[in-house]
Amino acid sequence: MFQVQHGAALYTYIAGAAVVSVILFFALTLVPTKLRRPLIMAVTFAAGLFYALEFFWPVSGPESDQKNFLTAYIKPFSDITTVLQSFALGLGVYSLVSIHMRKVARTQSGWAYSLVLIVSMIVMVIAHIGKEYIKSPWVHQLNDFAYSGLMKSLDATMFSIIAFYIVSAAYRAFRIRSTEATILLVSAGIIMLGQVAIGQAITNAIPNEGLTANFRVENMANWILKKVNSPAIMAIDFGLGVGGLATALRLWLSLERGSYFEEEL
Amino acid sequence: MRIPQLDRRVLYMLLAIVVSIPLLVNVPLPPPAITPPTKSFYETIETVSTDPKTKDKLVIISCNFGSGTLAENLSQLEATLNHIVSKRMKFAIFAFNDPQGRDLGGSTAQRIADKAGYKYGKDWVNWGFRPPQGIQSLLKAMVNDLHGALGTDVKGTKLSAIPMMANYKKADDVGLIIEYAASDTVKYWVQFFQRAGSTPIATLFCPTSVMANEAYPMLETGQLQGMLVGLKGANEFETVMKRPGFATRASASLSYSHLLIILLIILGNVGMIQDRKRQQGATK
Amino acid sequence: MKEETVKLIVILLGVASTLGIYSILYKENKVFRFFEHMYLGLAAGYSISAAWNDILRPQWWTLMMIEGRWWMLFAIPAAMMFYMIYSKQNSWMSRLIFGLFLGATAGQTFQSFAADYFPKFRTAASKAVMDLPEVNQPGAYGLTPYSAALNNVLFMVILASVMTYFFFSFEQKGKVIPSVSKFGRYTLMVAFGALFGSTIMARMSLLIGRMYFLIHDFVQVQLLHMQ
Amino acid sequence: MNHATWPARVILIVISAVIVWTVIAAQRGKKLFIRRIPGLTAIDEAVGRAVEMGRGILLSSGLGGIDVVTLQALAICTNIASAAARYGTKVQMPIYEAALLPIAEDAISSAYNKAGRSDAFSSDDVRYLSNQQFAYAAGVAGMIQREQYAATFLFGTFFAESLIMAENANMVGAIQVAGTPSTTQIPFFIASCDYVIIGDEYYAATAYLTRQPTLLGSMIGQDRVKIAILVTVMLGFLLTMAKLPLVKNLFEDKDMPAASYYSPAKGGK
Repeated sequence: MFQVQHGAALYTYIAGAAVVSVILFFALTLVPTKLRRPLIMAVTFAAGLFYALEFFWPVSGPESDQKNFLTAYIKPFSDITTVLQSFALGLGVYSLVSIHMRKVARTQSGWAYSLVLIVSMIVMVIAHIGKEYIKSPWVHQLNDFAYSGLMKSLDATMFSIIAFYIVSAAYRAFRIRSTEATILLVSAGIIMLGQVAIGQAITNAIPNEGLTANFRVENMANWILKKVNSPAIMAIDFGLGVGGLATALRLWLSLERGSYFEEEL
Repeated sequence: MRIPQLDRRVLYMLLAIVVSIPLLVNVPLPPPAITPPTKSFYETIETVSTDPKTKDKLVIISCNFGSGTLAENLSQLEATLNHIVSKRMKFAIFAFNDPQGRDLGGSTAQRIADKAGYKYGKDWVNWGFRPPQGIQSLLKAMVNDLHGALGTDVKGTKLSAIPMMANYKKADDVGLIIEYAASDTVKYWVQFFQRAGSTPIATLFCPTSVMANEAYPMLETGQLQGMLVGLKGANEFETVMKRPGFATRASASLSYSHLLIILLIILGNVGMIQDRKRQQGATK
Repeated sequence: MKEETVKLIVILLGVASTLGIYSILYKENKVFRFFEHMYLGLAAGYSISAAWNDILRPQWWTLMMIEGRWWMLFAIPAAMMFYMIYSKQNSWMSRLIFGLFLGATAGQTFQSFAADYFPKFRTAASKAVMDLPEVNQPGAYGLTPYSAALNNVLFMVILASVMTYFFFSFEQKGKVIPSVSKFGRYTLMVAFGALFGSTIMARMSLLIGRMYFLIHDFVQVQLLHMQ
Repeated sequence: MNHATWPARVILIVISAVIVWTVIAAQRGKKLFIRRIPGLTAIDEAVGRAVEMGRGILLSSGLGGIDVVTLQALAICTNIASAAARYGTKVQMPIYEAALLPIAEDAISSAYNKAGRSDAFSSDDVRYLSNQQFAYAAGVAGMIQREQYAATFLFGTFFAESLIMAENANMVGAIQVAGTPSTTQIPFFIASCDYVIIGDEYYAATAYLTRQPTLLGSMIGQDRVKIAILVTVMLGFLLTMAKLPLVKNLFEDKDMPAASYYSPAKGGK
């Protein structure tokens, strides 16, 4: 049944699928309230089981390409979920546009900014989708302005603004108030000195060989990053991994009640 | 003297000034310590450019960065390309992550090539940008047929019609890959190209400092032969080469901004201690 | 428009948006608000275009209409279920499709746990005090067998004490456990300080890049015609 | 690891069984203890502050898509929202991933219902902002500056933008609680926020706030697994010393033939 079709047959099949979709969709609305929660739980469990089985089921085949009976479906399934998620973008756009359209329509305070938002959205869509279909140079120039001129530099600027915030955060937070704050400060200070030439210059006189090398600031910084940082981060990671796994289990088996799905259906 | 608590706007202004000055005028800076990845980066280029088996082969300059990480990646590109050119090796610019990489790489290469008397098409070439979606299959195809897989250069000329490309037809004709990247794109070279020919190709990596942490293990497994870590690595390389350039100037910005932060932290603490003493005095 | 003009406009737009965004550093103001809204609009437009150009067109439309996989149409009713949140009676259907995603993400956790953590368990479980391979590894200059062994013991001590700090199921009382977990907390602070310090370099590089754009691309090249 | 090795099968199933077992035991009424976690106690304090000041609360569930981390963030945010709704304080939540919007809206509105304040919920309060990292950050920064929130709660996956959001909230004097499994962002939260939830305190948060048996049971199960991991790793360390790499071999991955990589003759030194 699921065969590739072409030409007129394709359109017939698509129309047929559309009709079936409508019927299925309508049938879903008829599901009685009592069955809704079990249905949701079943779908959740099945989707999880698919991935879990694919991982746990014994595999065969050459070393570089081992698979089991489910492996071939992993890629199509993940492609489909990506497609569905892209469709969901409409929800976001609807939320954004409706809030700002309302502002413009009612000329609430700041409506002009909302208008800017909507106009720039439309311009970007025309330029960025248009450049794929329209050959004429104005679309490409519009794309240059909207994407390379504005979007890219807004991205880069917003990213770089963190440099300013890092200074004010360091200035405010790195105080010798408590033992912990002092440790934080000293450790950050050593790393900072060890990373730049000016800091390294402080200990340049110490020979970089034998025991004395340990007192050079860049070596101290390296030691902290490699030997203190990595086990501490690893220990945090272990806890996070187990926590994530436990949360996943609760969600998969629908053990969790109350956090979301609070309401009766 | 009483040290006041500074307003955040003053901090921001100071930072902007400290970062800008070294970009405008030359500011003295002590030489940085040379780290092992930089050292082996330099040694790899030395080996490849002198070994009779590899010295006439092509160098692929893979520019996978955009304007966002310009300070780090462009300084690495300038520093290393200068070295490649001084060794009279022929190179090809390539990009598959961001079209800006093609332009930034192309214009930098043009400038350096002009200065060194390199001719386009004879000594260097710009392969242009290919979209990231198809990069795996493209690299696989490039292994046996560079001309067929890539098609044309950035100007639309067929690669087979470009004089220098006559000698470079497959992966075995490539002697060195240098990847400049804002993300982990080097893995494509390692997985699909580096070991696909009859002999492995030396691969060097110039990541941003954030990306470097993930790449260290690849140095230990021998997948990478050297690495320049961000701006700092580029500065180290220029120091090894004794040819100060953009990286050295930008590193001055980097160094002095770190110094500024440390000074501010010290001032903040001194001010806090003074305040505390004053308060104690007041309560007595 | 000539290519030169396009280039000039692109740079001018870049300069305007850079300065507009930086203006929030002084305080929130009309110029920032203008660029903020423009940014949100552009980003929304970009997301829509990217969803079509990079996902829906190649992975759905082309497959359905050109390659003839007609059953791809069923993606539409499935996606419609997300939108049922706006229906009073059938909003449960949005939970149904959400359940699919939720199950899928939960099911993948087994694999991601094994892939992420097994190598880490292995690293931790294979720290040696004798017979140290690290001593001969590249980049390990200055490492003596003694210091390497010491470092590996320290690794285990830190790992154990930080993990102890994160045990929740018993009161941390007595002589040993509170001090172990306190040591754990202190090493955490060392680690966080180090993370902070090592990130500054990357962030400053970004700022240097932006400043270079303003100073070089705009002032020096466009205004003063320097090269 | 693309597919489970035999040790992986056994280990993962045992871990899962321990967790599910304690959850079921707790659901059947077994009494369980968890210790005080200071960062989590602060959540109530922050909500209280916002109520006193009469200004709103900002919730962010971070930059994750539909994944475990973000769902946990949503669960924490739901708890905060219901506490806030009880005192009639306004909550706003900018959303990053559009597919999360329905579920977030659903969760927050049920939190309002639970508090008996369904009238106070407006669907504009849970709004989509952007799925572009820095556009989202710019939008949140603008919201914080204009709305002058009394409290902000940042939970979920964060990247570099964490500091933009936290510093702006700090500027307007908001009391801030943040928690994230993105460990690299913790230092920035420590610098700008009043309370930071570190590591797997993040996953403990819902259990701690709601005291639900299921969640408490899960937490105790997690703790047992963590203790077992620590013991195993320690055992491995001791066995390695005795030149018996038994534990180490358990975690070997046969899918990655790491040893077959070749080092070119020169370089790599």
